[in-house]
Amino acid sequence: MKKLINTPEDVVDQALAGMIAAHPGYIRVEEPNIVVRMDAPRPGKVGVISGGGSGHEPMHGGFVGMGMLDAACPGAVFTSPVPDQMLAATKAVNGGAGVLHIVKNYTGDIMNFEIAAEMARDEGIEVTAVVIADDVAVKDSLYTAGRRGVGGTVLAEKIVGAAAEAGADIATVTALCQKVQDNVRSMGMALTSCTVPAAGKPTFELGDDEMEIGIGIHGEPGRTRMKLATADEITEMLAGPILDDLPFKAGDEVLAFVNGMGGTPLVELYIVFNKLAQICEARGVKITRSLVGNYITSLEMAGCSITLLKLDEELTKYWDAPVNTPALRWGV
Amino acid sequence: MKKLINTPEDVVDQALAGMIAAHPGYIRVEEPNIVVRMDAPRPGKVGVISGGGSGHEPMHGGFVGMGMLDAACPGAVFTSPVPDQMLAATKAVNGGAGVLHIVKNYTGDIMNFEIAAEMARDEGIEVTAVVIADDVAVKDSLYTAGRRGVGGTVLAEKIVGAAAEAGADIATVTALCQKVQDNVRSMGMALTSCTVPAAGKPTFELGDDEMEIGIGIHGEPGRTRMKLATADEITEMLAGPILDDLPFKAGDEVLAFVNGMGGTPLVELYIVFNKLAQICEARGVKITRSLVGNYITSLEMAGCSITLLKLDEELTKYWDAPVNTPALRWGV
Amino acid sequence: MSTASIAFDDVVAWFNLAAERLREARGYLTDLDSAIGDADHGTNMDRGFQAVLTILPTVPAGDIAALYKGAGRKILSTVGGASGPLYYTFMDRIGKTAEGKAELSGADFATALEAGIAGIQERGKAEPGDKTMLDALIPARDALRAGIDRGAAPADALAAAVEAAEQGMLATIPLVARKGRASYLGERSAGHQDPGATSSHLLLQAMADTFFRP
Amino acid sequence: MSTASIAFDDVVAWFNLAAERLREARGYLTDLDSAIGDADHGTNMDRGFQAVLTILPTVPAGDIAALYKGAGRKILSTVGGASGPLYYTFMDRIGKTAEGKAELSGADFATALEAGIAGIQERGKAEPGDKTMLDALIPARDALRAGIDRGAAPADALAAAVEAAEQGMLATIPLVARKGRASYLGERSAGHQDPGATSSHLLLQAMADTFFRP
Ligand SMILES: Nc1ncnc2c1ncn2[C@@H]1O[C@H](COP(=O)(O)OP(=O)(O)O)[C@@H](O)[C@H]1O
Ligand SMILES: Nc1ncnc2c1ncn2[C@@H]1O[C@H](COP(=O)(O)OP(=O)(O)O)[C@@H](O)[C@H]1O
Ligand SMILES: [Mg+2]
Ligand SMILES: [Mg+2]
Ligand SMILES: [Mg+2]
Ligand SMILES: [Mg+2]
Repeated sequence: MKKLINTPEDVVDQALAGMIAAHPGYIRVEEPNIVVRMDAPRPGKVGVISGGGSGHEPMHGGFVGMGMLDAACPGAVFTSPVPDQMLAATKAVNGGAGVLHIVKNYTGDIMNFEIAAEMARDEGIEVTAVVIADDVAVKDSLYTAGRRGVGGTVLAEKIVGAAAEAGADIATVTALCQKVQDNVRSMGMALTSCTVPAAGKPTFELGDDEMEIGIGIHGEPGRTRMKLATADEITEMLAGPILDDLPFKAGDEVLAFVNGMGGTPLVELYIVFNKLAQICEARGVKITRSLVGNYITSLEMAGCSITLLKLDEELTKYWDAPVNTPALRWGV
Repeated sequence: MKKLINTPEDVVDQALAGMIAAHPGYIRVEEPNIVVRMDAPRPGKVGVISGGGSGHEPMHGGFVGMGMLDAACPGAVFTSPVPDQMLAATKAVNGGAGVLHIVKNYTGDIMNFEIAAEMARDEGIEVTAVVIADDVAVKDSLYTAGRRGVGGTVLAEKIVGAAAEAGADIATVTALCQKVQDNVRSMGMALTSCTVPAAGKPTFELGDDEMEIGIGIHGEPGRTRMKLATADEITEMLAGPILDDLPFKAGDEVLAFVNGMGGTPLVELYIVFNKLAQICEARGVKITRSLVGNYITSLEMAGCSITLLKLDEELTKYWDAPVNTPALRWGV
Repeated sequence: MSTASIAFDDVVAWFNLAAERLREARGYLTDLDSAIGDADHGTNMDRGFQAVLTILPTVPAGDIAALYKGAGRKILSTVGGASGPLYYTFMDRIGKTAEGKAELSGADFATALEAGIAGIQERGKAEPGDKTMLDALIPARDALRAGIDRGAAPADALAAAVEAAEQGMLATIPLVARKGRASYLGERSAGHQDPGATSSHLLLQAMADTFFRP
Repeated sequence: MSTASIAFDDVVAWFNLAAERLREARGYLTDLDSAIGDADHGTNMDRGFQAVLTILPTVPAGDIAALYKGAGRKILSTVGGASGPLYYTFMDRIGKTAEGKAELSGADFATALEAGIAGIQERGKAEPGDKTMLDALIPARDALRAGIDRGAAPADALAAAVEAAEQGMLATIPLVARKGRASYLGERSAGHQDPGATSSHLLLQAMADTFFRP
């Protein structure tokens, strides 16, 4: 295992300490390991929090700040955080207008957030939750855990954070988050596995000429393993199911998000974006906003994911609104 | 070789096409493969251009835009661009106030830029050049090629771009660039090699328990190969020589830049930043600005570099000034 | 220690033994989770049970209910993931059935286990056959209840329960997961043993090694 | 073709052969550059000489100077890196010495090579022993001049030059680089053959195989 770490046990703590040291104006860390916006709680503003296992940086801690999250709860690497964190975060950002939990659809995240929400409600805080489940690689069904929450989470946090910043009430903010979820679809692939620090070896082994299609963000193997293909072919394999699923139709305006899994350089992500733009154009789907880079990662995994969000005026407006976080910043 | 590419030959062209597709408002591509700021040339504004081999994305193309570069010349992967590109870029951004070439200190870059500058002068354009050579891993000497230009280049482009945007004249902009060069020092290391697409195999082989200290950004082997160490030890090995070289002294204010080489996730860079902050604090060096992320990369190499820039009021002001490029954006 | 009932010290001994065994099995559980999950189940369980060890001395001697509930709360706040809330609920429900009791008879224990498992089902909404910890726990629960109802010695009933858990654990191998992270793999989840069923079997085995001993 | 002088068609033949050999040697040159550089020398040279092939038909037949200068200009605008400007300068200077000449005698050729190499030195400011292409070129230049001055047949003088280039190329192996990218390695650059010296040797070998042949 080759990593810039000290010991597996202190990865999360030291990375958090480094984050705070690098962005002293934006965020503070509170017990039990939560990242809180410097000026939280803001009276009258709906609080927006999220959380999940670590190893997906900059998500979620890097999205704490003006116009996005009020707090983030980082768990151990790939392990959903514990209710104590979500409860503390909920209390830390509660400005009296309620708190929205943005939850990625994993059994662990769901259960821990549920327990935290119950605890917070017991303390008199109004809590709503929206579950992001945008990964089309996973077949959806009443009888399974359902789709994973992946790239759509980043877009939801940005858009919902902007609405909360603008003063929208908890019902509006919650409905908006659900609207993002209803209009966003993603799919990912891996060229290499990642290595969980505490495990010390790659989660899965891939041949030199193999790749995994339909992976999540926790190094879990994908739906299918196949021979390595070209960037264009891979982009087709990801974009096709995404476009068909919603479905995205000719005339739709979309935000196109090409995300790196952590070990893939930007130059490759742009090659994917190039093909994605061609595919969208061929279908008459118009890319009006875009995001390219490492935003929701899986440690040092090489690979990418594609996320498309169908935009309307409201979503576009909140996407464009100012944001000032360690990882996303514009308009200020 | 596992990469999200189509063929090695079209990596640069397709990545550029993807970049343009993703950031249509910022940049345009002109023959022969140069990235130009959308609104260039701006009459009366000093033009600032840079360039170098591809494979270091987002540098330089991702730094084209308001408050930073007016144009970038991407060469083949790890190969400095050709004078035709620099000449075309110089002409494309010439607003009549002269053009500064920011050149990284590599034999190829130097010679190609020199030839281009001669050609541009022949066409009546005032051209100055500043050579960035900030890599303390390389012993400096009159009889060698001297130090490489690495992380300091990013900071120079931002700061100098802000001055040019603010209307500084060519002499001022050039002197400011030299001032950055005089006050910036860097050093890098690698946990893995990178693979040049056209070469098809790793540039060097590293054992599972080995690392290279003092690498550049072209997959060139470093000064020493040693057993893998902890993030803290590695940070010491990089920060020590940097701090001693300028030297940075107690009371100095610095911009601390922890850069990923392309294959290292953000979570690890923050662990390095954490230690760097401790080292600086122990020496009385005050980090007043910071940058953490993948900004000057070496394809998918795992590893990092550290850059420290001694700040004064002028440098701080231009660092903080608005910038609006695909890769760096704030204040607007 | 008694062959007829479980005392406070037996439960303390169980937590100690379980923590020890989980530490040993840490790599194995994580390997199982690598194949069909995210390579953290061993780390999660180890972290949680090590944390439980720290609270054992703080529980008022004799209060079995407080012991289970306190351990559950500690698991909840240190494990995370899917297994954290599930094993928390398991412990918490067991604790509730033990309230007011200084010792647990064989029948009490069967009832406690039933309550704990019902809690897991309520929390996680999984069914038998979904390839989860329930596939080890439910057969164990049924074997224990059958033994106790038949009038078997509690130790024998528990031994049969462990045996049933082991069968259930092994029976997860061919299953296609419908719940938890392994469900994302679809058909590819078949052929691998469920990590949670494995840790559940380990916990039951540790019970057999500490409860109802002469 | 003539054993006494180099004609326009010989130079065309040389560019063709050099391009062919560089394509074959592409992987080898890049491997050498991997060891002490950035793994692109083979790709760079191949790209440049393939581009040169495209302009050969456009040069007015008989104009050797235009041929060398045009090829140099093409190399400049397609190779990049350190080798691009250096080989450009080499070709451009050779072209300049050839101006007004329909053929190059052995002595003309020696002069041309001297001018080309002087150009490389001016451009790159390297000295012999710095572990660069000069370490192959300079011994070759000296051997050629000595042969011509001694009255040897041009083909023999050129063969001796190629031999000297080969020795010079091999002699770069133990050297510690002081110029170019390999210099960053310091002592670690010793033990590896310089890629530029290798491509220079290849170009000279291709000359011997096309110039002054019966
Ligand atoms: N809904 C559920 N009901 C019961 N057990 C479950 C459920 N979901 C997951 N599990 C169990 O949890 C185990 C995984 O635990 P762990 O790896 O610690 O959490 P995570 O899946 O969040 O990484 C699985 O092997 C399975 O036995
Ligand atoms: N200053 C110099 N003078 C002469 N030759 C040089 C000089 N610098 C580098 N070279 C030659 O260039 C070769 C490398 O060429 P190439 O790999 O194409 O360019 P780069 O080093 O820019 O990647 C070296 O092997 C060396 O022979
Ligand atoms: Mg997990
Ligand atoms: Mg090069
Ligand atoms: Mg797991
Ligand atoms: Mg090279």
